[in-house]
Amino acid sequence: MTRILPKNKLDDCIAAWQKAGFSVLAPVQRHGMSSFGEVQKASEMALDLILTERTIKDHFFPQTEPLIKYKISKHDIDSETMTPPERKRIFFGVRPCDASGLEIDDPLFGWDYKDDYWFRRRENSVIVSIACSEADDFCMCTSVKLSPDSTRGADVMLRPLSGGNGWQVEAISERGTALCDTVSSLLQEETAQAAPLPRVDGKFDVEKVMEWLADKENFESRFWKDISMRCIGCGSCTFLCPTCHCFDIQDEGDTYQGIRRKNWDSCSFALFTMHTSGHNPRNAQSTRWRQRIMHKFNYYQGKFGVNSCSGCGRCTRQCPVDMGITETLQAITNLPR
Amino acid sequence: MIYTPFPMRVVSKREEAPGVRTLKLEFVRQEDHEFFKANYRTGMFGLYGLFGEGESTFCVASPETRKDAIECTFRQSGRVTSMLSGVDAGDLVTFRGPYGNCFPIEQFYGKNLLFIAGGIALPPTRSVIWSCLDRREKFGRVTIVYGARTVADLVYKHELDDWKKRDDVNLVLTVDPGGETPDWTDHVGFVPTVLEQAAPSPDNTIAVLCGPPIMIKFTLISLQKLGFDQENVYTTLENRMKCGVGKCGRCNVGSVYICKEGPVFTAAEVSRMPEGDL
Amino acid sequence: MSESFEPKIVAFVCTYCTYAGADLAGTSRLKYAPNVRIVRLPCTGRISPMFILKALQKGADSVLVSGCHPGDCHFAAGNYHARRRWTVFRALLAFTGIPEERIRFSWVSAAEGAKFADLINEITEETKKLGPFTQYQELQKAIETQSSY
Amino acid sequence: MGIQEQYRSEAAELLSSGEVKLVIGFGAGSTADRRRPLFARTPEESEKLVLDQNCIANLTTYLVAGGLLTDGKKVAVFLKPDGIRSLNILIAESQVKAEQVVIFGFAIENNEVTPLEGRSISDFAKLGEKLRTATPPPSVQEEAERLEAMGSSGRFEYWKEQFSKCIKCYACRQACPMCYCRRCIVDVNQPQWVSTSSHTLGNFEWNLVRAFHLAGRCAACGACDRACPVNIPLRLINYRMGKEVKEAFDYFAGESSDQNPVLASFRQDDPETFIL
Repeated sequence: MTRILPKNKLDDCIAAWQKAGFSVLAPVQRHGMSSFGEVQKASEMALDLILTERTIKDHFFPQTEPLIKYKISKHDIDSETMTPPERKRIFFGVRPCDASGLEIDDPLFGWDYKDDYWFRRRENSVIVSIACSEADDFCMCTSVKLSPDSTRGADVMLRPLSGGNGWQVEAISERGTALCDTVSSLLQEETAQAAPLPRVDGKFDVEKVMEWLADKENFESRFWKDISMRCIGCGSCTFLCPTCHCFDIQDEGDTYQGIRRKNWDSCSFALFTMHTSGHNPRNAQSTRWRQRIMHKFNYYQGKFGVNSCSGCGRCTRQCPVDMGITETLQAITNLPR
Repeated sequence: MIYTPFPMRVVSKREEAPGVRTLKLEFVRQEDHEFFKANYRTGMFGLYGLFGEGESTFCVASPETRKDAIECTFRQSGRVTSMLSGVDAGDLVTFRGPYGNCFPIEQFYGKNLLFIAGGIALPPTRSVIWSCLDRREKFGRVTIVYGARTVADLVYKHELDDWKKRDDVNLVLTVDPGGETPDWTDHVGFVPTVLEQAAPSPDNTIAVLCGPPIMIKFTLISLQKLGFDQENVYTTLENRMKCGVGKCGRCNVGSVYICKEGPVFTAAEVSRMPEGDL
Repeated sequence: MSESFEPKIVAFVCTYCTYAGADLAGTSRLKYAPNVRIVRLPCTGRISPMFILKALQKGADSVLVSGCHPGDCHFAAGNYHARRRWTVFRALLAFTGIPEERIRFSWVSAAEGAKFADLINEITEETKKLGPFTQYQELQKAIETQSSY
Repeated sequence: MGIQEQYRSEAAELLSSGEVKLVIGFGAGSTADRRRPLFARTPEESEKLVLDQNCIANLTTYLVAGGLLTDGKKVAVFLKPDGIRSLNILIAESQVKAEQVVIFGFAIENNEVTPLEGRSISDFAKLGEKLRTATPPPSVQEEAERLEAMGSSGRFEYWKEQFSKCIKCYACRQACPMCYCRRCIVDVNQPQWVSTSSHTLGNFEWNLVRAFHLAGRCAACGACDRACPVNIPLRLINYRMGKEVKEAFDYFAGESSDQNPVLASFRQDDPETFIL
């Protein structure tokens, strides 16, 4: 016997959660793009998508976020720190890769100095993951030691039933248990089989990759130039990545007032590391690609004990020149040793 | 909150060299000052800014022995430093920090000190120099080798005069060939060359080296020739920064975040970093 | 539209013709609507489309761009180049939904003080009829609040 | 011999004779129907060149990137008609020297790849004339007409929704062969003309500036549109700009390599119906 959430009870669930003060966000297809958006009804959800084009990272680390509002006069600064709204949110139908992405970024934003903009949103959010029932050519969660039903980062895990008319419910965290309690009357105890998980073939050997990356000799390897030659240096792989977290801080306004904002930035951009003097430590696109790979599979591991990749495959899926982490790591795996 | 800076009032502004200025800043709010006093150690850096322009990273040029105000020295080059150059006494600017690690000055007690600086990199060195000179009795011989492109480019000229007069400090000044004026009586030549001529003994000596990358590169070779161990040579690294607290992802050299694990490193630590990322 | 709405109009003008024309309007004691703010530039060829966008963002309800008549440009061909640019830029604004009625272009020579005064009056009247340009202003307002995320 | 084999062997010859230093073509991609840019530097590498109906990218982007042609040596490149148009524009704007580029021309019609005759840009003069009269893709034309019919506030709402998606990754700029500026206006910060933040207002700014800078310079290759990770229909704006310069100035970008760029030239009798 397992607890089941029947599909036809989803509307009631949403209503119950909203009554409990939550906003419900789910995969939606709007204005020609799939992302997480607020929904009122189950029919608005696009739960059949393998993966939304945008990640849920957007809702924890927005692409542009006001930090400080200021007014300037000659001898006075009037500034006001802006904080994210304390809004209780449920993310329903998150794929396991996206959910892991959040947990991967937690230590970074909490490292010594706590980034409240991130954590305030994290603390007020409940992640309800749904295990995948389909994968595409770009999915690679299994290669980074995750799986189509990994519970990492999830508060509640839903596993689709083989009939397709509901989900098995498993509360993972305390927050998840509490959430399930709010809709306990809608859940049913049944014996129902979960649908089989999709097969996601291993694409590279991450241990081998990490070993190769850790070898200092390889930092200046010709490999980096060859693999990244066609990179055009757009930031789409970083901006669509569920774990990429780099940002810029910019003041925007006129002579008298404005807002200091935290905006997404990307290690793919030449300007990212450019000194005022013109010196740029990462002057070539190949060095920037190396930074991205090294950061995800070497530096991050060294600092926080986890690789900064959850295997969603968006970097390859959306790349205008068909690059991405998969190809590079595959190539590293296959390098002669 | 994490990215909210302290308001600071400009006490004074000093022209150091063409395009180079020093600002002396005092805290507007007592609690900010207390925070700074409790946390600042020589070597740390801060983000100095102006609302409407942004923030720029440079060291705190004043030593931990003088925490009544913050001094910072910068060259006018980008958007923020250009606007900072325009402020006057009484104006308000912002400061975020102090961030980063520091010089382990207690470990220098009882040792001889060799300071080597080039051009605009005197300020970070100067903060260590004063940290030591203010506790002069704790250290052995103090040698300062400072060079700039031209006589005009030497910064902190009044302090150079002070140090020159002191008999417990050996000041070696130099300018690059062609940078001397008719009345220049000190050395002419590049810092590594002058350093080798001065030949300070590496015995029981700590070297603190700051300067542009090319100067650091050649001075390290000279120090090696003189017999200095890389573990006894300290230097500071600088990279573009936005957050200063290890989040924004741009300042790392290899796996090392300059903003958190730096900016102070021993030459040995620097040599372990990938050169292609510096 | 309520009577009290006083539109803000930004005029980007070249110094040699239209600015002189505006000057003439003033010295001739011609009365025209006080709603216009004049920004003087060396030549219409210098007027970047960015200026127009910024003016709209910062609260202009209409923008006027004005320079020398064809053939009269102080720099020989600045206004010819500008004319092509405006043609294209106007089409772009129209296509992206920024009402083209709010962006006006004119030739006003140094001798046409009366034309300048009439033009400003006319634009002011028409902008009053159009009402405030709220679309951009709302976007500006939206960025000043914490995102709903 | 099919066109793929023919071009492979020609590429190998050019490389082995030293006539060109590099062949920019297509290779197999990460899935069966994806093709990725391939750089062949040796005759052996040219064996990996693929040419089929999936080779849709415009490879002229690489000609202006990273000082590739600054050494004066020749490069061969696989180009569709839109690529040839962009090459014409780049030559007209003095960004590329015609003699440095060897063209492997091909066209894709009804999933068939056919070769285009000629190896030097001067061989394609007739193609420009043909393209000028070709009808734009009906889907683009119809969608643009639908927008035109909407009225200005409807259009504003439409673009507001579209631009609100923009994340300022600048993939549109990076993918575009015409965006070769060493420092793009959005990267200039003294003064900061275009806001770096990707809120809707800033996105309006960026997308309008981008479209304006490409007016009369766009070869309609669709690279920006395909590159956009958030599916903003940039093709519509580009189409509208192309239509404007054609109607107003009888100008078709990339028709030949000796055109005067439309916004850097003028005629005394240019239309000015809208000027008071």
